[in-house]
Amino acid sequence: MERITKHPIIESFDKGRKVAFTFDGKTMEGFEGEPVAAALKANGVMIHRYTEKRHEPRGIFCAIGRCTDCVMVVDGVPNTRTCVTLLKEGMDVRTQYGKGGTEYEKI
Amino acid sequence: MNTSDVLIIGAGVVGCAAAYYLRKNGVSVTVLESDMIGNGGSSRNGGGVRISGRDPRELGICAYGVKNIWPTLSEELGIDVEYRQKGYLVCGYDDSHKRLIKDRINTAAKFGIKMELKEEEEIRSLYPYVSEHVTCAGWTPSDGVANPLKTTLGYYIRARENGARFITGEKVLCIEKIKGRARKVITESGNVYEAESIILACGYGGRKILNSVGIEVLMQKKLEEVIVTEPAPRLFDHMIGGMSGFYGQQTEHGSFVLGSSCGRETYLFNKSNTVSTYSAPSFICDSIGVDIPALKKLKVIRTWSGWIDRSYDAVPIIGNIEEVPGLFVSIASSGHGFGPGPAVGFILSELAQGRPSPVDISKLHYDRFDYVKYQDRYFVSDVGGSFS
Amino acid sequence: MSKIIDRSADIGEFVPEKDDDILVCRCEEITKGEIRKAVHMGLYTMTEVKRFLRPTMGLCQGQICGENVRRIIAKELKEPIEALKETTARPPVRPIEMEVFGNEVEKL
Amino acid sequence: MRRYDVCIIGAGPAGLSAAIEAQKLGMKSAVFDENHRPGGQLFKQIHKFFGSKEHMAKIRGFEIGKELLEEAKNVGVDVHLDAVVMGIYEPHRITVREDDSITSYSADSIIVSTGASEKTIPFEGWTLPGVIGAGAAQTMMNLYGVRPGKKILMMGSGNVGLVVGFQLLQAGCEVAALIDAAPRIGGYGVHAAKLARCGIPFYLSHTVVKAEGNGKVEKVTIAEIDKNWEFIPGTEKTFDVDTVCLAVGLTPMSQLLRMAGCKTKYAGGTVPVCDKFGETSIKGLFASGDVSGIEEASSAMIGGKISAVGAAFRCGFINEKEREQKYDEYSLSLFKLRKGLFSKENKGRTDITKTDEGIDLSMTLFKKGYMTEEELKKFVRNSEIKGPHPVIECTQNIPCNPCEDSCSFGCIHVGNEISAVPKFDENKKCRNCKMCVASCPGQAIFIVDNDIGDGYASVSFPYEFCPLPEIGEKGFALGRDGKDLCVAEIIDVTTNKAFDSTAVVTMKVPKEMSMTARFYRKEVPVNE
Repeated sequence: MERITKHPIIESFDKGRKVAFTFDGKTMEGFEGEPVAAALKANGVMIHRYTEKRHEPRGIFCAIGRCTDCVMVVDGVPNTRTCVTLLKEGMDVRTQYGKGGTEYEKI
Repeated sequence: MNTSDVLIIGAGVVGCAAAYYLRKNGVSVTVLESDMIGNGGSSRNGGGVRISGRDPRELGICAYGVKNIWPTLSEELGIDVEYRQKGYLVCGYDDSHKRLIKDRINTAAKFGIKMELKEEEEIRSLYPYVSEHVTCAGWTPSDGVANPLKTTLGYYIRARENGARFITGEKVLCIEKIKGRARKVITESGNVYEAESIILACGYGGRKILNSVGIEVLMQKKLEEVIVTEPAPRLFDHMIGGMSGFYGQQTEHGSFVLGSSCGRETYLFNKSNTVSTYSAPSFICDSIGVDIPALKKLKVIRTWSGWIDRSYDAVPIIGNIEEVPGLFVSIASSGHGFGPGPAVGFILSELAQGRPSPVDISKLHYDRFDYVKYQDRYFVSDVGGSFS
Repeated sequence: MSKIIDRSADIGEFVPEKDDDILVCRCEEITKGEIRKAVHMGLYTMTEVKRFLRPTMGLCQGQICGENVRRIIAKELKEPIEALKETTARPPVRPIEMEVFGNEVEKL
Repeated sequence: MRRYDVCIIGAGPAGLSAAIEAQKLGMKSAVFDENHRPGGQLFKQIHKFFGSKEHMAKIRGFEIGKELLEEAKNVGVDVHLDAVVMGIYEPHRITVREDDSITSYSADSIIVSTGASEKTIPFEGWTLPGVIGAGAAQTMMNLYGVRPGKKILMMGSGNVGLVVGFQLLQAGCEVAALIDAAPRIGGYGVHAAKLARCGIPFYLSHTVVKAEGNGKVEKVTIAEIDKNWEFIPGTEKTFDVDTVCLAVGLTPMSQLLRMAGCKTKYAGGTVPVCDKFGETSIKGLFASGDVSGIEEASSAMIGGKISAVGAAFRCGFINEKEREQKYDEYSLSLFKLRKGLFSKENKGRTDITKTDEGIDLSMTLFKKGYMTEEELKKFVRNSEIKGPHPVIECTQNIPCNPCEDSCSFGCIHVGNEISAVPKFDENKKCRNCKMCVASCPGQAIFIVDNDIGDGYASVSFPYEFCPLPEIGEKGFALGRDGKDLCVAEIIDVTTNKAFDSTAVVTMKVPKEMSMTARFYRKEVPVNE
C-alpha cells in the first residue's frame, strides 16, 4: 500500500469520500477530489501512457500540471493531465497510446 | 569581400528558395536577413498550397508551383516538407457564399483547374466532421498543404550547404544605384554589400527599402492570428477554410493549425511584438467550433500571430522594377504567399540570371495601381486576402 | 538590434558524443544528437531548431526541456547560454479546450 | 471586463503576501491561482521555516500558508482558485480561465508571482516512470498522502534535495542515497546532518549514469565524475531503487513576464529586470518571489509586500514618502535574510573556510553531511559543563534565530545579526525545558547531560518520525554519521503543543558517548 496512514507532522490528509473508478477497465478505489495520478499511484499504477514515436512508457514527472507527461485518456478525452485532474466517482481512466488512440495503429 | 552575383534581401521562403535555385546554377549568393531565418510570414501561415480562390493574375504562378515544384520538393531537398495534395474544402453558409464559390469555379475552369460545388447532402456524407451550419462548399482536389517551417528551413539548409552565404541580424536600410543600376545595399550596422542583381523579398519591411530608390508600393500591415492544438488522431488530411475567414490544416504531426482574424486587430492597442491579441484566439476558437464541432474538445496549446503585408488589391507584387534595373521583388504576398513561395523563388532566380519568367507575371507589376480608371478598378476581396 | 551572424562561419564539424541518444524534449521525443546536428545544418537559434525539429513545441511547450535545449545549442555554437534568445512566450500558458477558449464571458 | 486596482498572479507566499499588503494599503486586490489549493509550495513544506520571528520562523510552511490565506480573506482580497491565467496583454489585462469560460480582468498594476519550476537533467532512462521531480514527490506525499516510491535515490544536495529527502523518510520511504555532481553539499549543513544521522550516504561529484527497468525504474547506476563532467570508469555504483528524485535546481516561471514583453536577463534562468520594488521595464507590471529570482519562501513573502508597496505608489494609493518608509522597513527584514554562508553572493563559493566569527567551517559537513568531533569542538565547549545544557551544532551562519527566542532563561545568544552562529551562555542556567531542541528549524540543538550517574550520560534530540520511541525501550544510539554506536535506553519522550509535532526524545548512553550519540534506532542488536 502506497498510502501514508501515519505521518509525524501531517495529522490527516484532506480527503474526499472513497470512490470507485476504472483503469483500463479494471475497478480501483481512490478518494474523490484527489488527483487521478495520486489515486493511480496509490494503486501501484506507474505507466500512464506510451509515447507516439518510440512507444516508451511514461508516468508522473512534475505532478503539478506542467510537464504533461502523465496525460491519459480520461472519460474519453486524450491528453488529460492526470496530476491536476481531480478524481470523480466512476471515472474511466485509460492508458494513452501516442496521440490518444487506445492502441497503436498497426501499419 | 561583401560581393556576390546576387544579393537577396529577406530569408523567408522566397528568399531561401531563390538562393537555393541560384546556387544550383552556380550563381554566388548572399542573403541578408534582419531577423532570423523564416521568422516572418513564411513560418506564420496555415501551410496551404492552393490554386483555388486565387486572383486570376497570380493563378499562373500558383499552378506552376503545384505542377513543377511541390510534388518533388521533399525529394529534391532531401527533407520532408510534408506536402500532400489532398484537396481543399472551403465552407460556405448561405447563398451568397454559394455564388462566390461558383465564381471561383468559373475562374478555375478558365485555367483548366477542377473545382466543384458540394451541396448539403454531399457535404454531410463526405465531410461528416463539418457542422450543419455549412450548407455549401467548394472542393478543389488539386489543392493541398505543406509544412511551412520545414519548407522554408529546408530551402535554407540546402542553399547554405551549397554555398549560399546567409547573414542574419543584418537589417538592410537602403539600396543604392551605381550607374543607374541597383548594385549596392547598406545595412543598419553600416555594412555595404554589392551585387550584380538584387532580389527583395522581405515582406512589409521591403516598403522602406523600396522607398530608398524612389519606389512606393501600396501596402498595409495586418495582424493575423493562429491557434495550434494538441496532436490528435487523423480527422482529415485536406486543407480546410471557411467563409467566416478561418483556414488551416491538421498537420502531419497531428495538431491542427488554424488561422483567422477577429477583425479587430488593427484597432487594438498598438502592439510592438507579435504576441496574439487577447481577443482573436477566443474568436477563432468560437468560430471554428461552429464549423467543425469535433474540434471543440481539443486543447489549444499555443497561439501565435504574424503580420500580413497586404497590397491594395490583396494580390502580390512580383517581378522587376523598370525604374531600378537589376532589382527584382516579391512583396505584399497579402497573406497567401506561402503556397506560391517556392515558385516565386524560382522565378526570381531566373529573372536575376537574365532569363524570362516561365509564367506570365506581367499583371503582378508593382505600378498596377497607377493610372487606374473607375471602370478598371480591381476587385478587392477581403475574403481572398487571408487564405494561406 | 539583433546580433549579426554569418551563417557560413565555421563552427567546427559535428562530433558524435556518447550521450547523443538521450531524449531532451520529452514531449516530442527529440534527442540531444538531433539537436546538435540541427545546429550544424545551420540552425543557430532556438526558434529555428524548434521549427525544424520540434523540441519545445509539444504539449508542455518547452516548460521542461526549454532550458536544456537552449544550453545544448549554445554549447554547440560555443556561446554562453544567455547569448541565445529564448523562443517567444505565448498564450495559452496551459492547454485549454477550444470550446472553453472560445467561451469568452464578461463577469461583473 | 472586471477591474481591480491590482491583480496578482499566483497565490504562493509572494502572491498572498502581496495581496494582503496591497489590500491593507487600500487597493482592491485579487489573486489568481491555477491550483485547486492556494499557497503555492507552502502547503508542501512541512518543515519549520528559518529566519526570525518577523519572517515567521519556526512555523511550518503549511501553517504559514494557512495563516496567509486566512489573513488574505480577512482583509478582503478576492482569491480566485482554479483560475488559470492564460495570457497577459498590453496595457494591463489578463485573460483567465475559470471553469468553462475565459474572462478578462484589468488592473492598474499587475504583480506576477508565478514562482519557479524545477530544472531537469537528462540522463539515460530519465523518461522512465519512477524518475520524478523532487517537487512531485512533495506533492504526492505531503498533499495527497501517497508515497512516491519505496526506495528512492535523491539527485541534488541543495536545500530542496535535503529537505525533500528528509520528508521522504518521514513519509516512510527508504532513501538509498543523496548524490550531487557538485563536490560540496549545496544546502544547509543542518539539513544534511538530519539525513546523515539517519544513515543516508552522500555521494558528491557523482551523477546518474542511467536508470533502467522494465516499464519503470528498477535500478540506477551512478558514477563519479571528473572536472570535465566525464564519468570516471570503475566508480560505478548500482542501487536497486524504484524512484529517482530530481532536485537539481529551480528556474523562474517567467512565461507571463516574457509574454508581456518586459526586459529580462539570464541569472540561472530568465528573470525580469526589476527596480527595487520589483517593477519591471513595463510600468505597473511587477514581479515578486521566485519568478524574480530564486530564493526561499521567507524572502518571497517580503518581496511580495515590497512589490505591493510599489504597486500602491504606482496607482496613487500612497505617496513617495510612505513608499520609501515601507520599503526601508521591509528591505531591512529582507536584508537580514540575505546574509550568511548561503546568501546570493556566497552561493557556489568554495573558497570560504571560516565563519563570520572566524571559526573553521567543517569540511566534513560539506562532504558527508556531518561534523567530526574535532571540528565541532571549535564551536562547542562541553566536557566541563555540569547538568543538562544545550549543545548547538549550528555552524554555518544561517540567518535564523528561533533558538534565542525559545529559551526563556536567556541561555542562547544569537544577537542582532541573525546569521551569527548561536552560542550557549555558560553563565546562564539551562532548566532542561527542551524548547530550543524543538524550536530549531535545523534540528541542530541537543540537550546533553554529561553525567546522570552510574557512568551514564543523557542526550535529548529532536524526533519527527513515526512511531515515537517508548520510555524504557532499548535500541541503538547512532552517531552523526548514522552508524550504530552503543546500546541506548529511552528515558524520556516529551511532546507538547509548543513543540509543534517535534518530539524531544532523551536517551541514556554511556558517559563517553555524550558528544557522539545523536540519534536512535529501535532495533535491538542480536547479542542483547
